[in-house]
Amino acid sequence: NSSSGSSDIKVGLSVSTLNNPFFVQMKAGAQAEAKAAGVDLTVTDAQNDASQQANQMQNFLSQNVKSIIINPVDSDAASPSVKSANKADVPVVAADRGVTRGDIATTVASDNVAGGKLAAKTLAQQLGGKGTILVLQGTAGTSASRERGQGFAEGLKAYPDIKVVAKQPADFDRAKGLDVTTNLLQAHPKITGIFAENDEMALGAIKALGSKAGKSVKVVGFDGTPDGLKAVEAGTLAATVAQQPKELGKLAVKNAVALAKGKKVDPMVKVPVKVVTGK
Amino acid sequence: MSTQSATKPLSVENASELLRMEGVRKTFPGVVALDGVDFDLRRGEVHVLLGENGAGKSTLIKMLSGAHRPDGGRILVDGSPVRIHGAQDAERLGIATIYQEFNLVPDLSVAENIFLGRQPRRLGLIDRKTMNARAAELLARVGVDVSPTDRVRELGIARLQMVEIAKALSLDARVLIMDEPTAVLTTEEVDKLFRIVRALRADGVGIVFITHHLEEIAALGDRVTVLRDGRSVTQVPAATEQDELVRLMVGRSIEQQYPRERTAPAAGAAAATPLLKVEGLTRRGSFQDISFEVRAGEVVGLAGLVGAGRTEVVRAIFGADPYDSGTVRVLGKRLPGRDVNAAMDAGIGLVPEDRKGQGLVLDASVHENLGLVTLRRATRAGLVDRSGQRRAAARISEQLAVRMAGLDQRVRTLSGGNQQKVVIGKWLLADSKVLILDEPTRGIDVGAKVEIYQLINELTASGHAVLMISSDLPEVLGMSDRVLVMAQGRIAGELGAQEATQDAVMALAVKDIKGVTEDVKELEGSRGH
Amino acid sequence: MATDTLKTSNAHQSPKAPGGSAVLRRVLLDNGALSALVVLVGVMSLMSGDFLTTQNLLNVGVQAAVTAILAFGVTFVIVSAGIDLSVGSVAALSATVLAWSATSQGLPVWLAVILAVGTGILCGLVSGALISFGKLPPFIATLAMLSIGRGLALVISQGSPIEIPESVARLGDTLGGWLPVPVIVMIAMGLITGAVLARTYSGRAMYAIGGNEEAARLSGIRVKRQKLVIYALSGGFAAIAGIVLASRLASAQPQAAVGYELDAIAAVVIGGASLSGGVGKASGTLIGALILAVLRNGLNLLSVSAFWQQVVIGVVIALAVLVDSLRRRA
Amino acid sequence: MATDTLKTSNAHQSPKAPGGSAVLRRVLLDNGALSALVVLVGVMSLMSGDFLTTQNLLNVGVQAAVTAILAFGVTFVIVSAGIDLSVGSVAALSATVLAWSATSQGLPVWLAVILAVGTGILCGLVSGALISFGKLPPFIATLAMLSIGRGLALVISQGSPIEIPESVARLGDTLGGWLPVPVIVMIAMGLITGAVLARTYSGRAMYAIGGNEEAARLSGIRVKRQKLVIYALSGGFAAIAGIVLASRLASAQPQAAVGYELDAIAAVVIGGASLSGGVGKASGTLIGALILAVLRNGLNLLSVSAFWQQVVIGVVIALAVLVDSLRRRA
Ligand SMILES: Nc1ncnc2c1ncn2[C@@H]1O[C@H](COP(=O)(O)OP(=O)(O)OP(=O)(O)O)[C@@H](O)[C@H]1O
Ligand SMILES: Nc1ncnc2c1ncn2[C@@H]1O[C@H](COP(=O)(O)OP(=O)(O)OP(=O)(O)O)[C@@H](O)[C@H]1O
Ligand SMILES: [Mg+2]
Ligand SMILES: [Mg+2]
Repeated sequence: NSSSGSSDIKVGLSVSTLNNPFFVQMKAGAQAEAKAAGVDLTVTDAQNDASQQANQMQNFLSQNVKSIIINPVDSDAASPSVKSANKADVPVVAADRGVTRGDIATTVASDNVAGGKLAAKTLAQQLGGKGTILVLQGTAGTSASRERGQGFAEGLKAYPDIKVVAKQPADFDRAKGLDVTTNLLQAHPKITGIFAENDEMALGAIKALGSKAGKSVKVVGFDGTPDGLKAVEAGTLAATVAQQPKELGKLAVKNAVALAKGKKVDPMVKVPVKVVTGK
Repeated sequence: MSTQSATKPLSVENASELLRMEGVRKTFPGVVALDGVDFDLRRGEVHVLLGENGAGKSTLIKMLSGAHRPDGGRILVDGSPVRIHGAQDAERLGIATIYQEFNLVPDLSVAENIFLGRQPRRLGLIDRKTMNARAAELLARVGVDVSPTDRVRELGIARLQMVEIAKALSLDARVLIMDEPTAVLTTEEVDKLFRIVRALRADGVGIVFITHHLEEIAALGDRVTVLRDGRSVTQVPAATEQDELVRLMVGRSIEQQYPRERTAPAAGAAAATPLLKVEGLTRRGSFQDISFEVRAGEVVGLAGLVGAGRTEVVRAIFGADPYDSGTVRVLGKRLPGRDVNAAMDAGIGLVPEDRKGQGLVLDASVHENLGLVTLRRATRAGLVDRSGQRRAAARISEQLAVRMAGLDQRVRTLSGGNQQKVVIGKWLLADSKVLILDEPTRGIDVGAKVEIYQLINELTASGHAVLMISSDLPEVLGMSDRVLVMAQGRIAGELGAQEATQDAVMALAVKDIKGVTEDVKELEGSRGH
Repeated sequence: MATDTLKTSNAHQSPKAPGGSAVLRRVLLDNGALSALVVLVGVMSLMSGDFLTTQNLLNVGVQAAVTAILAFGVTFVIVSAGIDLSVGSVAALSATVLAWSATSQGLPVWLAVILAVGTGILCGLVSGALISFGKLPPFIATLAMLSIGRGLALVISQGSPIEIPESVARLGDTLGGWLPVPVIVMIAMGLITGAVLARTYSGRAMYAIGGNEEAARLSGIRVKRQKLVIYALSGGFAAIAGIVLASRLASAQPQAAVGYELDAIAAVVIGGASLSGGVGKASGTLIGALILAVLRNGLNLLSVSAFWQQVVIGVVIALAVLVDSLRRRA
Repeated sequence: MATDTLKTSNAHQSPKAPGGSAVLRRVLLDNGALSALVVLVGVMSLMSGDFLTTQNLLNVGVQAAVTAILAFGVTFVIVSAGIDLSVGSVAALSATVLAWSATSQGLPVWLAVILAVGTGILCGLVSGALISFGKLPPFIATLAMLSIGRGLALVISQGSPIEIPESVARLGDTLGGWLPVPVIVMIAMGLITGAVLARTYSGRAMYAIGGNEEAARLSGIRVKRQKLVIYALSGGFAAIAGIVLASRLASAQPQAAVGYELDAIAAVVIGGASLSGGVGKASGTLIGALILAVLRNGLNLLSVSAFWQQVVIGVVIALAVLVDSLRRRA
């Protein structure tokens, strides 16, 4: 059936969560590409639950999909699922995050750790190399929070004059970002910068800062969501480390379709991250 | 310690003494329930505890069963002081208790309730076979027709009482405490119970017996201790005259136990409008072809044995349960089935037999409970007239002499008889045209009963009517203008006030109505589930 | 039913001592959780100098607002021996409806607000109907609504936040430059809750239904109809909480308020209500919500590490209620 | 007390109808949720050709396993009229302890497993003690434990997943190449649950406590001690569920099983238990867990859009229990 239209090619995409506009956009990119390529794309939402993702991977295999895109909830936890897909001879594309073990045909990702470093550098530049800052962490124990936090900490080592005065979790949530920042401002009214591990929390922080946002306090976010980009334009968000989720989704599907058709692909596809700043 | 030396001379030092309580005190927030009570029990006697509602009888026996701990005083068993801190302690001392309120688990089987916490085991696992067999024996001994595997939830209140008795017997105790076991039983069951109690007494068991039915005292008892306001006022032999017992208990004598004032003379009765007219009411497996009417100014009694279906008929009339066919009319207007509000709007009220399950919101105050039925009437533009409700509650509780710390006391902490007064009170406030009373005076002391009868008289005098179910036959006979007798889900006959005697009613109640046998079979078959 | 007579009995314990401290003691005894809150505030003030400032206390108020408003609605449900797991989702759905109809569909703001509150009430009515007429356990009916509400919020918004109109966003601001509107809304909703529970027919019916549903039915209370009212109220309150939340963020998030149902129920229970029904007060619920907010605020001020934070929250919740339960026995 | 004569009338309504189909009917009637499951499986088979294959049904079994094992533990709690919100967190904590002690600390695997199960039991004991001795409402005690367990899992793992030893990971595999071990564990735990509930002293005490705690106490059942047993069992089951979960993922995740408590409770309630206690069976719980698993599996197979999926899940859960409740009335 390689000759006739590819409409009977089924591809599965397991998204880690649609709780986050970033992945919603990734999904949108993937769906657009699938439509263009005329393949049947099934999207499932693992709701940030590794075992639900394992279930969905199993279900893809029952549906006889030709290839699978996994956007792992967790890189380790995805390994057994990938192995069973390998056993069933279904090629797997990893999107956004890698998978620790098992044969991944290609990984399409933008690097969270590198992004974190970039965020540190950007914030340092905005602050002129010195200042006191807050860090808003994502949900404790999630890989995104871990990797971005790690990258940021590493990146900050180059700037000894920047001090992190408080580091508190706000669960990637805008409302919590607002509350936590409000509280931290009581204890640390003099801060000059905030790094938030995603744009949602950054937008919450900006709300908490009010008129100070973008003036006396520089906020750097992560993801480059539409709302985030708008805030950058408005000058309240100093910068965001923009991944290109749509592009990421698109490339993942492109590769998955190629694999389904038996073509060879590069084992590593990098989607560039770029820092978006106002000026 | 008690200063009541009056009781001392009577409590002879006796080798056969099982148990003694000296100067026992218990206070609850706002109430002194027991204020230095002395009590003793001998082997092979039935010691009756007598007192008004709220006098402290139940509280006293709860000290023995481990449900409450005394604040002061001592308890001696076999002459040595003991501490009873829980049900286990009581069980070890050989004390078994039948509480005034049932303590059964609704979704467990009868057998399991009987052996609750003491189920026979084999290899560590529950041995159901043995348990059911032993339960069947006990049930046969108390003479109740329930199967060990029946779920308790499905039993009527009289059967629950019999299961409680079987449960207490299963302990083979030396001391058996019975708190108003006869309140919900009909004459027949009471006889069965008395036979059992006498046999136990002959075996040397000491029995503490609480009752508000004075005629039972002479029939069963040996000694009587009278409690008043948390104090033991005196101890007298059981053969004491009833009038004297009443005087000791209430502090005054009662002229007439059933002061029924018949408002409508026999001639006018026929002319009076039927307020309630029931025709051909039937629910398969429960009751068949029930027809009768209740006229203004009348008290109609509904008599019958346990399980005759009286409760089910009145619940159907009130709309609490569905029925299959037949009609219920109030003042000629037909009521829809299964609609409590329609029945209430038409002027019917029902005081249910199960006060805890159906009558009271136990954790709410006396005031809230009394105002429940009239809540809607007390509402203007969505807001409840709370002070008006409070005034009404204060009035009715005074009339019924509810013994309480105040209107804000939780109903759960009232004595059993006082709880019953609250159930009746809330319906008296509702001013229903036809008030149905199901076992209204269950657990109520003689003094308060008369008050309730007076209120019934006032109701009928003002043109209302009362339909009264009672297992207390003298009460039915004493208060009714007419008596309907039910047997096996049918009306077996009707008796006028003059012809209604104990024997006439009983003859109808045990009558095997022709054609009923099939229904009975059906009933039995359905019970298999 | 009402009057929490558990406490009545306590109130009788000191029949004398009419002095000055007696009043305070009475208040503390009367409202169990209050002592826990007082202790918590005391400890936080000692541990962090930033805690006991007017501004911070106002912040705590703002941060308690959404939980408190949700919890007020849930109080009706819990008093009547039900449970409502759907309030977080319903809040998100209502806010999404508001933003979508005003921003994407261009409806006038007042209409959008009515639509949003109507959505909340409708969700509540559906849960209520499933419970009274479908005889579903409240847990299941509202769990289903939790899932449905969240799903619909995602469907309507296509998974992305939607901006809300400027005029609604002003609800998240302050009045006169210092008094936060969410706090005012919270207090207003609290007063309404208190009045409904204590003074209205429906409120009294809630206590009766929660205390003994069968007795309530046989006393002529239309239990099914009242349950519709109860869940509709809860849904309406959830909608208002959702609007307040969205106004603070200036946007409606389909994934907002995830898991808030547990916070709301916890606030009600910490405030002295019983999940088996028949007891509960608006004042208790407010205190419960404040305890949770003080706790989170304090942990931020103290910069407790992210990993330990959850441990501390758990321990303090247990301790707070323990204080109450021990005090009640003492 | 009880007597609730409401239900009496139902039990008496279908006195006849013996015959052959009666057995099936009896089974369906006896186990309410079963009919809902049968209907659901039927619909799914019609709508998706991939559903009714051996492999897929085994998948459903595996996917139900963790929820079912958690739910078995929760069954004890719910039968005794309690609630346990902590099972998801305790599962994650136990798995983390296992992985940490075996992988990071180098303990022998058997010891690590004992340690993990011991952790679960300990968590249960703490909740149980708070409930029986501290008189905390079960909702609050286990909500606190939810928070504490999750926090400790994060602290121990420092927020990162930890690999689990190869020998434990094999638990996630199949026996003889086709029979998944999680399914075997699930069935074994189900049988244990059934036996405990029906045949042991503690099991019967659970029904008694749930049905009428006062009666249980006055009948000499040591209610406090039994509550410790009940919550310890729930904690132990949660630990086993955590180990099965980790074995499937080949790693212990501190953020695993978030929100599973609601699924577990839903499974128990869908299976016919009542949150007010006294009723519930292991078989019902298993069916409840299977209903949830079939639903999620089927929606994946049908490729329902992610946003609509939650709506559909909610609707089907409500319908499933509605079928049961209507059938019971018919
Ligand atoms: N737990 C409690 N809290 C507060 N008061 C209580 C409690 N238990 C009993 N009382 C009060 O103690 C008094 C004695 O009650 P008790 O139940 O012993 O009466 P009784 O003699 O058994 O009455 P009855 O004939 O009505 O059963 C009553 O005033 C009652 O309100
Ligand atoms: N032998 C039996 N075994 C089990 N349940 C029974 C039996 N007989 C009757 N019942 C059920 O018990 C319930 C009520 O019984 P109850 O003894 O109260 O009958 P009643 O005549 O309505 O009451 P009473 O005449 O004592 O006021 C009814 O639902 C009835 O169906
Ligand atoms: Mg009594
Ligand atoms: Mg009866």
